[in-house]
Amino acid sequence: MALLEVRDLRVVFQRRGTEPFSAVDGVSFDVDPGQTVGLVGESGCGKSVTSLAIMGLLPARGNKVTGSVKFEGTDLLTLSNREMRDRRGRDLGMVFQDPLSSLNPVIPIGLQVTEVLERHRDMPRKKAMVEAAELLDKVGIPDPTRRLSEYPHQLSGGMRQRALIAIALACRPRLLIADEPTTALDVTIQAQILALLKELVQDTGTALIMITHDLGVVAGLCDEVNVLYGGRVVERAERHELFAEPRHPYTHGLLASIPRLDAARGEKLVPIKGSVADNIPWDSACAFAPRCPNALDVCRQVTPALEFQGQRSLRCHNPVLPGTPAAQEVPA
Amino acid sequence: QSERGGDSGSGKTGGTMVFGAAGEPKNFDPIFNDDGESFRPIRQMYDTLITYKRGTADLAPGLAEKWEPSADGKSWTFTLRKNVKFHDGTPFNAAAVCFNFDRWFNMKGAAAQSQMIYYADVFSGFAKNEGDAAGEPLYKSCEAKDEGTAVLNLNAYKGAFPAAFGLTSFSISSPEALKKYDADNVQQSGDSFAYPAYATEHPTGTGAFKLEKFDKANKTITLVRNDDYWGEKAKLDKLIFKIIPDENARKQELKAGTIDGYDYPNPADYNTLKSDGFNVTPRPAFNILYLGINEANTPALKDLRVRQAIAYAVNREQLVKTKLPAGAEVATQFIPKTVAGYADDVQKYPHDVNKAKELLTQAGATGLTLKFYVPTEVSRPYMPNPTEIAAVITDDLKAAGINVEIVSRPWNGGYKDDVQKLGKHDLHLLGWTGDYNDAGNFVGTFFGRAKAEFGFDDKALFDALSAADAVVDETKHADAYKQVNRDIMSKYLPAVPVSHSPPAIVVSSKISGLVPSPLTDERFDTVSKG
Amino acid sequence: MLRFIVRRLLQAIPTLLILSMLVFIWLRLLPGGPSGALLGDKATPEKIAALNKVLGLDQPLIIQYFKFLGRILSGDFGSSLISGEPVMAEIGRALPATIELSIAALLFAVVLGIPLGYLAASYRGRFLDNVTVIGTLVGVAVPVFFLGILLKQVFAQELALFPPSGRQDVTIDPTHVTNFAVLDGVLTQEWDASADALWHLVLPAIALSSIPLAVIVRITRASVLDVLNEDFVRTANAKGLQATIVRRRHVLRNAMLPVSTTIGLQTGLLLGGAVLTERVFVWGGLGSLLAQGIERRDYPRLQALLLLAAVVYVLVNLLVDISYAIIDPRVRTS
Amino acid sequence: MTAAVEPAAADAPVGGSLVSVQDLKVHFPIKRGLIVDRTVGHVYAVDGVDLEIRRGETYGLVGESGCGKSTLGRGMLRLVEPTGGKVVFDGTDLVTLKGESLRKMRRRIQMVFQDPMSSLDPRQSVESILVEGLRAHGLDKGREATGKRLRQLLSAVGLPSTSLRKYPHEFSGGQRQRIGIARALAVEPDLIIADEPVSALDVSVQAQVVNLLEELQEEFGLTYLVIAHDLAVVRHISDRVGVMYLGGIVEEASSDDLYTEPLHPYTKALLSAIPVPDPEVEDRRERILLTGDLPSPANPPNGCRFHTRCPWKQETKCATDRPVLREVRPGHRVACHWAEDIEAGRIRPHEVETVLVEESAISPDVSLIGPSSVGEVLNP
Amino acid sequence: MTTLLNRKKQKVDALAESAGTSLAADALKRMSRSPVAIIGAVIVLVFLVLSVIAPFITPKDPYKRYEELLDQLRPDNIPGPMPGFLLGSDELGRDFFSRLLVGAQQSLVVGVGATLIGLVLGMLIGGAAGAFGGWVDSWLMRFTDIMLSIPSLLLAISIAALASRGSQTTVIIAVAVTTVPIFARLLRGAMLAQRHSDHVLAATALGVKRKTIVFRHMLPNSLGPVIVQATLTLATAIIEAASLSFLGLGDPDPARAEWGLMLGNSQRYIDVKPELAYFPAIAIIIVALGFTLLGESLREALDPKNRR
Ligand SMILES: Nc1ncnc2c1ncn2[C@@H]1O[C@H](COP(=O)(O)OP(=O)(O)OP(=O)(O)O)[C@@H](O)[C@H]1O
Ligand SMILES: Nc1ncnc2c1ncn2[C@@H]1O[C@H](COP(=O)(O)OP(=O)(O)OP(=O)(O)O)[C@@H](O)[C@H]1O
Ligand SMILES: [Mg+2]
Ligand SMILES: [Mg+2]
Ligand code: NI
Repeated sequence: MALLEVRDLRVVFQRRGTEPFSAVDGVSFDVDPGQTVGLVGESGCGKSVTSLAIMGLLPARGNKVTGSVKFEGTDLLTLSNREMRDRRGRDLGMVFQDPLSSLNPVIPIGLQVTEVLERHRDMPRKKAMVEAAELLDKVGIPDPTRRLSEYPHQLSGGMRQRALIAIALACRPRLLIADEPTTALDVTIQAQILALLKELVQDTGTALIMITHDLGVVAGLCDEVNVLYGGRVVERAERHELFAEPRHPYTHGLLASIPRLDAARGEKLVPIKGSVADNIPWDSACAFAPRCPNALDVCRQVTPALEFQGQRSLRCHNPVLPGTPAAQEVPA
Repeated sequence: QSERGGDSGSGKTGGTMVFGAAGEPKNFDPIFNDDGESFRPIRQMYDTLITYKRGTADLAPGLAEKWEPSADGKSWTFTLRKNVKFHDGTPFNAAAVCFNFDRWFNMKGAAAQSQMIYYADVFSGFAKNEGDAAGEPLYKSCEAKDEGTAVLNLNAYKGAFPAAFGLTSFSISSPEALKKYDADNVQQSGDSFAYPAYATEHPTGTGAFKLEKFDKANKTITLVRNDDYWGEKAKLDKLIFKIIPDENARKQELKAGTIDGYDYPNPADYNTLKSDGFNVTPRPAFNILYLGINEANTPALKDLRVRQAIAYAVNREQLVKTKLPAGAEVATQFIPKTVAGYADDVQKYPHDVNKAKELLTQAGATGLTLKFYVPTEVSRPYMPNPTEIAAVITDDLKAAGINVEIVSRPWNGGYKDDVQKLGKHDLHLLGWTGDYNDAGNFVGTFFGRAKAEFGFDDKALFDALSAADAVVDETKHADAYKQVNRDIMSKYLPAVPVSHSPPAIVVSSKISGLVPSPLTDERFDTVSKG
Repeated sequence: MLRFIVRRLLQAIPTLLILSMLVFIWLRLLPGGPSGALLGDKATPEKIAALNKVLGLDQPLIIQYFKFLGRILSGDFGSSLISGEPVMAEIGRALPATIELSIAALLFAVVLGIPLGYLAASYRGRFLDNVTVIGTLVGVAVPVFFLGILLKQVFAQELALFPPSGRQDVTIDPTHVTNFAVLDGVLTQEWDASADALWHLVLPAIALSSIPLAVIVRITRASVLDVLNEDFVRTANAKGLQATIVRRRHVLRNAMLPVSTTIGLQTGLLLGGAVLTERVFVWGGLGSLLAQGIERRDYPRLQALLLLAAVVYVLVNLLVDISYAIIDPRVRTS
Repeated sequence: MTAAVEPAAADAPVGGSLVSVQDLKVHFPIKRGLIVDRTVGHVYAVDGVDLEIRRGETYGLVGESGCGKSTLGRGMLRLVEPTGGKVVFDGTDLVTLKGESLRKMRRRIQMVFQDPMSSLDPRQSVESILVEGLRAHGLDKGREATGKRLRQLLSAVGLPSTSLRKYPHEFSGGQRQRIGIARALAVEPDLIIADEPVSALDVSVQAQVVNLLEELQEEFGLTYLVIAHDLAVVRHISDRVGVMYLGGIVEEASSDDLYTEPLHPYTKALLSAIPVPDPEVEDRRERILLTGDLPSPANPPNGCRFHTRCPWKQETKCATDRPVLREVRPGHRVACHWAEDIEAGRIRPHEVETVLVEESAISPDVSLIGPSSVGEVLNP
Repeated sequence: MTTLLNRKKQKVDALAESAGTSLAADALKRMSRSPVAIIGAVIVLVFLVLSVIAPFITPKDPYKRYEELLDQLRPDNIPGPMPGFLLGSDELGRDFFSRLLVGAQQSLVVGVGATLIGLVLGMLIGGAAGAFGGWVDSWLMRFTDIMLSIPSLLLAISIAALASRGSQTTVIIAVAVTTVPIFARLLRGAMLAQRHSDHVLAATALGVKRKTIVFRHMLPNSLGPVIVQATLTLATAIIEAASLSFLGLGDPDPARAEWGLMLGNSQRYIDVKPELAYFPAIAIIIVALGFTLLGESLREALDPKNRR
């Protein structure tokens, strides 16, 4: 049994006076201990909502979550608020994207680290402080004891993100969700943080869900990659396989539209036409059909199912054939 | 003997009365004051040589049992009451009286002189006029003939006497206390005055009450009974004046029982107060409200017919009935009935729109537009609510075909300047409360000389008034003024007398013995609370 | 911090100087004047002119101003034209009254306002929230004086639960130490005086607190809602912290930033409301001094009062900033 | 692939210098003080930059956040006032221009901004956004001509002509960026400075815009200065690339040179840090992980600005002398004392002690003035 | 890869999804869904309509003193409802009901007048400060600081009291002056923010003239908060005018029917006929509430945070 089994997770947002909107539309995936699973996709495809649903952190009202999220066999969605609070921080850790806004600006870093230790590991404040200093040291913050009494704004972006990681890892959670942990950081800092995450996962055996829209990050970090489009997984594969042979036209298009450092210069980028705004609902069609170069008539009439093809899952009527270069010119 | 305590016997002795005052006293030295709020506590602590019969403006013996003018009226002999002591225990005698007169006359310092409004007015000037205080002094000398006889010598006769000797400003202070507390030392600090300890903390008179303290934080003036009072002792142990500037609040405090009475209840509340069991007592009206006319700016107003038209146009009967307190009367002339010199047979101007229109047409003054200056932020005994009165008058004038442009000015914020100094107006509202029973105090003040307020310069009228004032014999004095009043109403009509309104005083049913005075000269020694 | 305080105080000086000049000139350019008021009913133009001369009011404005400035710099604000008392003594007596009233009103507003605002935010969009929001809007729309009159009419006149006006009953003969009536009672152990003063304080404080209460409720609500949407609250929840800790440590503390500013500003504005409340409840504070001063053109008093208002404004702003720095470390370090 | 971006096969007139930036400095004063604000220091946002852009080429500028790229771009346009240096555009020093002549000159240099939404006035329709520039430079020649020109512009950037009546918020991010580009094109500029033109866009849309920029260059013979922190994009689009670090250019070379043979340690680190969407590459890659963070531009380190984080830092020179940009190879300039030694492998990288970076040290005086009016209080 | 800020992007996309023509239309649509806005709008609308048609629908002449009423009018007795006079007499024997109706118009004049004057002056100051910046800005802000340092009612009181003539104009000016610094600061803040915004930079880079930038870009985009403030100021202006009247500093013209004035004048008769105070007070409260509700919902609608 996997550590985390997400099955048919659906999140529907419904506000007064607006159409219900499925941000996550039946997502299923597994995470094993020690495994790093990537969730990638364009902005708005439901990555964050998925992670928040797992953590039970979606806004209290205005949404409906269905499906199941089994963590070691317990369905997290059925737990009460209080039971969830016991698990969060202890079993489930999360690192958010923007390191400045994710830390409380008016409380010293120390307290923000120790409060989770006090909460879940029943440590007295003194002992927690020592532990916190060790944690900060572990994530590579120099002079940790001094930093404990400082406030978030006194740290640089990279440090803040490290502090957040330290908080998330304080109780050695078995599952860590990192929701775009490096988007607000510079490349050189990003590299530091990614290296850190990788190292920590390897050392502690924590399962990691890495959420990002940066395929490069995924390529370096994840064991398995889920590509999301419009709230559904459209392709899942082991990373080598996925990058070597993207089968879904969306994955394919995504890879083709990114300028690559390692590619020869002069290759023209092949954008996916249109934008996310052109999505259609998954109800009775493929949501990607309007933008898909491979779209057939059936794509606009039948919702494709997620089919398992060995190690890979694919949701497409007309997948890209293996070996097809990303060469179709798109009309301007 | 004394007239005091006429209705004594009723009510218990002792207790504390709390009276709601409308404003703070400036200080407690009688000579430096001129306003009712200051005078109210002063009157309880001081006596004057001559006083007024309770409830009237008639003269009565005060510290002087008798007073006698010389034949030319230039010298007054006072026979003083015996065994009278000031609050500080020093004796009251002729020397003390003369000390007071001398003090006033010799007052030094422009600051001090500028504060002695009534003295400067009545006695015209000082030994050495400082600042701009001008005038030939009336005072010549004061002789203490013996312990009990003081003779005051004047440089000229003045019709205001003897009534003016009753003015509260001329209360007699203890010479010792005056000296001890540096009473004359009025300091000017910046653009304001600082009064000496005598005026602020140690007023020392002969009155039925003594000052205990003035709690400025809680705005209360506490007086206690003077057990050495020469007359009948006060019945109350304590008399507290609580300063409540807001009229409505005074009413509510009375209703809540936290005060026992207050001055100048709003005429609108008479009814409710009465039905709540309070005694609302109007004072005899001793004032006059007039609609002033300035002849200087609009030529048409120089025409008597136009002024008469205005008089006919104003429905004074209705105004008095609907807007002025019960007991108010339409004024037929510029002095109240009780003042010697009042003439019954003056020309009257009953409400008559047609006549007004007719007169206007005759004068060729149709389509006249007049600037009507109205004071705001003020309430006077003779005009409880000037803007409402102005509204009614405006309406009436319009009905007679006179256009009116209301110009309102705050009382202290330009109204008096504009009207009295600059004469910017055509019409205005003003009035007067008499200081003492003398026609000259009314008409003489109004029309005795050329003023920007009325904008006319009629030597005949001025002469007539000063001649009347100069008549020494009482009856002839009164007759002279009667004639002047007749002339004013028929020949001059420099303004339209509107009304005499009785300002009232209200007390709870527990209070008895308070006699309202037309001069607002109430003395609380007869009051008892039961 | 000290540097900052000194800096702010120094910065206020030119503002106050300019203000003093404006106030001075403006008062004197306006018609009417203290002389007329001083002389009362019997004033004649001649007497007024004479008094003006005595008072030096006939001198050129510039000379008057420099004299005035000289006096002020030597700490002399002059004496009131009305009472003859040094203005500073008057203010020394009236200020505690106003402060007492303001503190009571503010306490009432804060103690009631913050929990109410928090409650409304937590029940966002529900009945309680709607009632609170509409209630606060009404609170702002009711003129203070009318509320005061209404309170008096109902609680003092009809129900006779509270005294209608004043600070203390006349039967109480309190000893004045600080002129804070409640405090003085405690200091001198005249407990009845204290109790009576408190009793008198209730209605005016409620009337005066209506606007600050409404504003504090609304700001608290908005601020809490804002903070609830902040990422760090999500982080706190992701840590699994108890709801109470999240609420207290993370939400409320951050939400207090704008609230503290508001409280400070409302303190500054209370002076305006106090004029009305003091009028209605005959409260012998700055408002009464001001009203009377205006009516009688009491220059020295008005000058001192307006300068005082400006000083209060500066101080209140300073306090706000300091409180800000206490709550928010980001401000502290700069 | 288009010819314009491949200088080898250049058919566009790549030629003489169009802009030459000489020792450009933009320092922002940090003000603080009692009563009167004194300048207590400066943010050395751009501190002595030399660069030359040739006619028809695309010059890419990369560097981490805060290193001064945008400020350099803005300084060139005089949107911020340069503290010193020269910007010689087509023979005229822009820094000396004033008033009307500056305004006229602006026609020839245009800017495309990072955030496509905020750079468009939300209250103006696309039409008035586009016409504005024409009008400002007297290019508005009658209704008809202008209408035609607008449609031309729109079709050049791939928008339907119905867009004219619409407002910016009715477009998607990519479309808005196209409007921004059309606005720049409208006045027929010679040089377009594109400040992070794609960083706010989704990857798929990013490709569209990148392609568009390339096509336009080809069509109109434009010269670009493209600012971006995404090295892959910069490499793709540029002929030559400059790498900025803390207010100065540390390396400049042709696009291919730079990526194949980075000489400056910082460039090396930067290149090795970029994640590549290819697991094979990622697995093989050896990273040069820098320690520590970017020092504050208000308090830049002495000597070589990079020495605090440089794994190749040497005992001498690095901490004391600021290296100048020197031509190590034809067309390849680098500001490192030891570039040759590093390249030859004479110097090995070593551990770097992390230096604390105080973020707050540079924060400009936080305004302590709260809301100061009833309105502001009543209306939070 | 791109280190773009996710948030910004989300906002951008959310906007791309929303359809509509202009921002104003957008805001209106959102307001039409809010019950608070609708209540506010209805109140304000009724008030506006009333203030226009009131003079034509009054059952009696609001300025005439009627004999029927005068017959019973005494200082301590003001006639209550009687045939033809729905609410009876006012303190001078005029038809109270008609005056209440007409009062809407005068109250509007006071509210709008004060707000307009404050708005114009405030915008001149704030606009100049925001457009020029630099020393102009610092001096103008010093000036508004001084104005702000006196509590608004205090300022209004002193102006009203010390102004030479008591009149409606004085009241309007007194109230207006207190709003000047608010508008000035608001506009200045918004304009300064605009100064550094990308679209202003873009216009500068285009070589658009400074004047055009100020008037076509900075000003229109800064007006949102000012409009909101204006709505709220309308409410406070009416209340403050009433406060001045209460303090006896209002417009003394007894003929004029204005709610604040009526409320102020009625204080003398609070025991005789409390309706004289209650009705105008309630009218003021309702109208102030209406404007406040409208302003608040307008603010919410214009707030980009609430868009979606
Ligand atoms: N609280 C909410 N209420 C309504 N809609 C929401 C809410 N949160 C998210 N959504 C919508 O759900 C969709 C998915 O959002 P999500 O945040 O999961 O995207 P994402 O994949 O994380 O994108 P990004 O890369 O921009 O972070 C979006 O269209 C978003 O607008
Ligand atoms: N107006 C200004 N006042 C003060 N400092 C400024 C100003 N503008 C920019 N800076 C500072 O100058 C430095 C360089 O800023 P700049 O915007 O040019 O960086 P950048 O390279 O464009 O960064 P990014 O990639 O984040 O856009 C930064 O430290 C920034 O804080
Ligand atoms: Mg996300
Ligand atoms: Mg930038
Ligand atoms: Ni190309």
